Amino acid sequence: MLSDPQTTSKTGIQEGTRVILQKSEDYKSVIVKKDNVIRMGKVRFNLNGIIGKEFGTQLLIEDEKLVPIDKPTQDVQPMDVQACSSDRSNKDLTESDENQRIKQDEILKMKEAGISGEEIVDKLIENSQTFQNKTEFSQEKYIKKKKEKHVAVIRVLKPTTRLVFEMFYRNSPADIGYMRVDTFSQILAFANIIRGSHIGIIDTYKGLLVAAVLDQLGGTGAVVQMIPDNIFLKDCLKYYDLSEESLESHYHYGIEQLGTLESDYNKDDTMDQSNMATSTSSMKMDYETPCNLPTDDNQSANGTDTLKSESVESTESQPSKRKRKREEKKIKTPEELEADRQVRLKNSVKRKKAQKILLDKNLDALIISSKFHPTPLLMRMLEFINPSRPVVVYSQHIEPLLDCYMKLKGSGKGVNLHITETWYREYQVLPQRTHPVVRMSGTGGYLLTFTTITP
Amino acid sequence: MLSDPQTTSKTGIQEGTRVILQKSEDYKSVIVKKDNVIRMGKVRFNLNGIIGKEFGTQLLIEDEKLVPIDKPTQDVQPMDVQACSSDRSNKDLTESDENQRIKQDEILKMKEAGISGEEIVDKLIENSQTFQNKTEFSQEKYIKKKKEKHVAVIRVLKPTTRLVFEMFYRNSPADIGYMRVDTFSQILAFANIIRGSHIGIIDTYKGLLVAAVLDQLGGTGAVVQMIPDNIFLKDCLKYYDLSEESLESHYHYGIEQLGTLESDYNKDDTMDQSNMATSTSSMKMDYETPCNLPTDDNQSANGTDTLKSESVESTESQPSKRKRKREEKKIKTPEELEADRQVRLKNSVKRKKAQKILLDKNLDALIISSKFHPTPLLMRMLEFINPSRPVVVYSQHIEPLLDCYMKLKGSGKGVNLHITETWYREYQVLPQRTHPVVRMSGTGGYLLTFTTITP
Amino acid sequence: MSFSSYKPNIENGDVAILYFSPLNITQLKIRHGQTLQTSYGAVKHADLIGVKYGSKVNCPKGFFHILHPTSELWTQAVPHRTQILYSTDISMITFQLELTAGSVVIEAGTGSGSLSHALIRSVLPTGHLYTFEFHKERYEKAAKEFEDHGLTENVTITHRDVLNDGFQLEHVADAVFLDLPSPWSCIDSAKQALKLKGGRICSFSPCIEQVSQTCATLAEKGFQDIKTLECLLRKFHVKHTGMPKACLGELTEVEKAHQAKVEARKSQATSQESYEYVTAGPVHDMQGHTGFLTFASLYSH
Amino acid sequence: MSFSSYKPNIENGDVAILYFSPLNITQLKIRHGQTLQTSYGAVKHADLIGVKYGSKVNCPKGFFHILHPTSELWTQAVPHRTQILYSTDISMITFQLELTAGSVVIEAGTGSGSLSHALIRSVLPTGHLYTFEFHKERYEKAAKEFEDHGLTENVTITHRDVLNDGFQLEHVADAVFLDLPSPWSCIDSAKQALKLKGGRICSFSPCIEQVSQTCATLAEKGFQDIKTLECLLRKFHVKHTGMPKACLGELTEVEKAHQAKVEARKSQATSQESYEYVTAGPVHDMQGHTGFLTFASLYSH
Repeated sequence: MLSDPQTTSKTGIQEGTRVILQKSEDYKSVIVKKDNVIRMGKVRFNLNGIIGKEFGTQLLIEDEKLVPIDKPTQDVQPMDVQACSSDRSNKDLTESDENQRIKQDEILKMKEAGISGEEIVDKLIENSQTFQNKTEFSQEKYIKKKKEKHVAVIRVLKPTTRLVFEMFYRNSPADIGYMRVDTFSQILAFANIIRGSHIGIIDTYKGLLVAAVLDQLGGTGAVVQMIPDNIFLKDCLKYYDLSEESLESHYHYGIEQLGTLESDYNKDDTMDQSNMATSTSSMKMDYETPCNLPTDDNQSANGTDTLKSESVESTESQPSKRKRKREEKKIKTPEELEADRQVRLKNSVKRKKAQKILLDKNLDALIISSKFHPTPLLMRMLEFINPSRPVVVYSQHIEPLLDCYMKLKGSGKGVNLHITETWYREYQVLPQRTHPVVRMSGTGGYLLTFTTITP
Repeated sequence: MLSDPQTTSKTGIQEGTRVILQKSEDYKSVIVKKDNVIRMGKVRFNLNGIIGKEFGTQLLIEDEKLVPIDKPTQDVQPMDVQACSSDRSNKDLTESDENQRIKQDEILKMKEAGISGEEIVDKLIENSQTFQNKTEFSQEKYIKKKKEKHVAVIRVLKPTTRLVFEMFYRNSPADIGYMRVDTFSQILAFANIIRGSHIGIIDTYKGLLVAAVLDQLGGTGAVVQMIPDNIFLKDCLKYYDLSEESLESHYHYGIEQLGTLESDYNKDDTMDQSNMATSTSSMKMDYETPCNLPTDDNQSANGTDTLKSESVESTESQPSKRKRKREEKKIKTPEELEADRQVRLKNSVKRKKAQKILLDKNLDALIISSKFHPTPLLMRMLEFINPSRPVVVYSQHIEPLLDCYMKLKGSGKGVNLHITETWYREYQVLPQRTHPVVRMSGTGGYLLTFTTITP
Repeated sequence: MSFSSYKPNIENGDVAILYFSPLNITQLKIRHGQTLQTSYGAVKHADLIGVKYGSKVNCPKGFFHILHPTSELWTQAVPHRTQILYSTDISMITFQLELTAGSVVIEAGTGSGSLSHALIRSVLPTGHLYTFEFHKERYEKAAKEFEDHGLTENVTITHRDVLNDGFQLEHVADAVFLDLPSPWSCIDSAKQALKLKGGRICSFSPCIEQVSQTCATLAEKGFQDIKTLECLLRKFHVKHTGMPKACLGELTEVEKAHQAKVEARKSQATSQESYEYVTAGPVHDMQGHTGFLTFASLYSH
Repeated sequence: MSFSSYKPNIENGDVAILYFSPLNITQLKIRHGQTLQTSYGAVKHADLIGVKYGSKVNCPKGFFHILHPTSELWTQAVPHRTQILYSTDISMITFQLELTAGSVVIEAGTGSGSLSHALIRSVLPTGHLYTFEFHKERYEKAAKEFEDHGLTENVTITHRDVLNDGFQLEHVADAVFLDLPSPWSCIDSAKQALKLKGGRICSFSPCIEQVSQTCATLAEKGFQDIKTLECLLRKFHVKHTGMPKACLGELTEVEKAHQAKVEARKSQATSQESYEYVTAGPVHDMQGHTGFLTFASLYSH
């Protein structure tokens, strides 16, 4: 995934590296920075212990610090407390918290006294009045539960599409249109993302699909992100460690500007630039309410992205970020104005390339996943795609896809039309306690898929 | 289920008894009759061997006869041939039927020579060139497959709602609106069928729900079958062994006659009778195409029911059925005319009772499952039900229920409204080969359920 | 007797269902002189007596509907003493066990009595439920409930550990239901309890290993037609909703004056047209597993 | 090279997909001089050369569409030599294995090569697939296919029984996929094949007992984040349909003349009004189980 080798070299993870912290089934994306204090669930800790470590390292949270673990332990897996019938066989247990002699304030005191989580769990077991009468399974469950609460272990992971998706899905599923991992992976597979191809995407759900496709393309080809109603979302890009080439292969174009596509393309650059600046500045940057994702990047705190740099990642990791931000409010220096001009120029070149792909009707795939009615978007965008190419439309509800399907069927512009949903289920696999997970997602959304044909 | 004890007495099953024959997962409903030849799948046999046996008896089909089995064997369970990965490990097997030295015509000759199915299977194993190289599981599968083909065992079962439903679902699911067993059982449970209560049912799917509810009521209370557009379906009744009391508690009334309910009820009987006769004779008896159910009852061959006897069962089991049928075409004798008059009289009394229940708005549950648009039927029928009673509407598609839901919600006539579907899955549970069954039903239909309230 | 037959009006001593919302359904034993505290304020039981079932009851700060109890509503309102069986599984169990008027059925364990009520309903008026619970407190509470609900004639509840001590019933039952941690150790006793002409059995187990062992034991003990299945309820949330229509920029296919174009863009960009539809979207958070249901037949033995 | 990059027109030697209907999709190796026999009549390969992918091709008695191959279309058109993996599982596998440009991935066994094509696509242009097949005939056919599809640079297929002889690869792979009858016996070898910085593993097993043993072995060998899941495809059948409206008899609330009433009934009884709707009804017959997918991570070892 990562193309820069220094972060995986012998020296390990350095300051400025984007990592994902995993604590049980909780994920958080952060940029490693000395003395930066992070909160995950109920625990707080600084990131100093990560510096110099390899990806995949497990660390223990003790006294707000990350310390190495003596022996690697199996990650605490969340275990189903209710499902096993054996639980019901705890004949004479009455359901109550009164069975524990150590009270909550005593636990707090122990923690303050620096007693380790492992020791606290041991003490809790000793002082449980019911532990000895529990079945073997219940004992194990009890220990797991207590460990999850008191023994905080995190793992430092390299950001991948899988982990970023997992993080979004767990923390703010509404922000990604309740799209589930099975649906997401189906979209990516069906779109047939071959290196070097041009993928058209309409994505108003945090740009998660944009980021994933850019990652898949590995800096080749192009993602042409089509912007509906000036809503330009690419939130997700910053959670990746995408290479400069990948970020360079990200293009965007306003859907409402499709009408003037040819004239815009043929216009001279100076005109175009000023024009661009206008249309860019009028863009609403984030359509949805600020995303409540667990990140400690200050820049994401206001929930909006800025267009001025395509490479959010590198900007963010500057230690002078806060300072720069403060300066933005002041009048720009000549150097800053020159930098702005450079950015506009680069954008203009990229804009021409996007226009060319569209003018040539040279998209190789089309993915639509947005809060807008998909039928008009789909029918409009079909003008810009090659024949014999895959198209995927995602919708949280089936009804809009039905509308799409009927319109498309009538138009004769595609074959192999399917409306599908996938059914996704996770299992707890443990000796004598194997069963489907007790809570599941009732829906992961619906897909309309088809292949374009020659007109 | 059966209220008449003679069929389960020491003398066992007698001629005229309705039974269900089970052969693996194939079901067939027949009336036991000497020398009657039945076909199930590829085998034919007469029923003589059943007479005198107890319900639950297993019999072997040999030479078109049913013969007792020496030792009771575990029923041949259909086993999944494809699913187990072990199957793929048959390294050097090429898929072909050439591995069997005994050819099809030789098997036929053996059968003609009276060699038993068990012996044929043994010979097939001996002469398989690949059997010895197969994995243990594959060997077991091979034997099961061959046994299913050559060793035909049937079981004689007492008709129950479960078995009748299973038979319909396996053989003609379209006839019962693709309703699946989980959906069916949900309807029966939700309708809260307490003995003595009045259950209103609209059922154009073979009357399967009517039969099941009559069975549950056990001869108490009433089923008021509401007839839409003169489509009176009660096909399923004949597959049951319902008692006379149960059949007597079956009432019906035309929905389009609801407008004249009060005047019809207050009219004198003579008028009503002639009226009845007219309306009865104009009824379309079976709306759907003839049901392809495996039954050897000649009466069902034409796919229609007759109204003239409420007790189809007893009529059918007359040995003189064919003869009687021929006679029907002739001019009726005075005795027959008198019998007709008696039937009409009885129907008139029953009709009054149904009218009374409706006039008193005294239904205790309402079940709608038909090919008609449910919204108008539901809103109309709500006038005739008590408050605080369950209502269930079945539909193969969700859209009609959505329409119902919106209309109902607007009317404020119910609480606890839910649209649901159930997800049903069967498992193959075998040592080292446990997994969900490979084929499943994608849909069992949708339900709208709610509780009525006082206006 | 309101569980076994319908009555029009609420009487003193009745158990009624209070329906506040789909997720807030409770039960109430009506006792003259007592007062019910709800989040909408207090209601005197006396004011409920004589009221028609299905009526809307006004509280000081809101209202609820008072409903006639049914097994299904009871399941939604029952005080949970253990993890309970819900209506989806319950309906499958009563159906597959082929219960009907007069059937005799055995249940172990009673738990919160959620299934017990449905079993009793299915065998009324002449049938009987023998139910066993080894947890003392649950046993007592369930016994009290059967009494409150006027069901004592049709149910016998016993405080016993059937895994060790069996049912101690000989050839009386048409059906047996097991919800036990090791159902296989009870199958001999279940077989003895089933009528000589045979009957049906059901075992509920959350884990697949239990199912395997149960199926193996059932086959070994001569049970036939062994079938394991699972059913899950998927609820739909019905709503009228809409999606905005994005501006497509289709107006200006040919070149136009620059000024006019900018104007057009601005007005289009704020287009508020919308596509409206009624949807039945599946509810996101659903119960993904309750347990596996294994059914089997025993033929005359 | 049509599997690894798009081309506009059909050339001699290409493998193309022929789309007749959703249930009738086949593949064709274009060879100048040959003739294709379809149920709609014969078509000369020569007539297809130069045609644009996505075109409608007329046959004597009908038509089909000739499509550019993709992994998904290939899965629908692939000649089955074994039970194959379908796109729903495949997309989950490639996603969860975190394959990207340049990844090295191992697959055992190759089977019909349905998954292999998707794995190769995910690691192009610089990555590599090592795939193992112990069945001689299948091995040969798959090797031929990779050649036909111009994929040989990115795939190495080996005829070997990896359960006994292992992968014989040392710390080269980013991901390993196992579809074997006893995957647990291969996990040591898989661990050895995974890069020292770690990687992802997936095991596909149809039966839960295999899954249990695999999960236990994975945990024992130090794999983390072990997750077992299942995903199924549910297709919808879209159609415009209708339900007749039954006559409700609401016209005559008050008494009317007898004759008029009978007339009214007759005319109502034949009312043909209908409620029309577009529905996406789930398809009845669906694949209920393919296999369980178990994923796990190995961290630097």
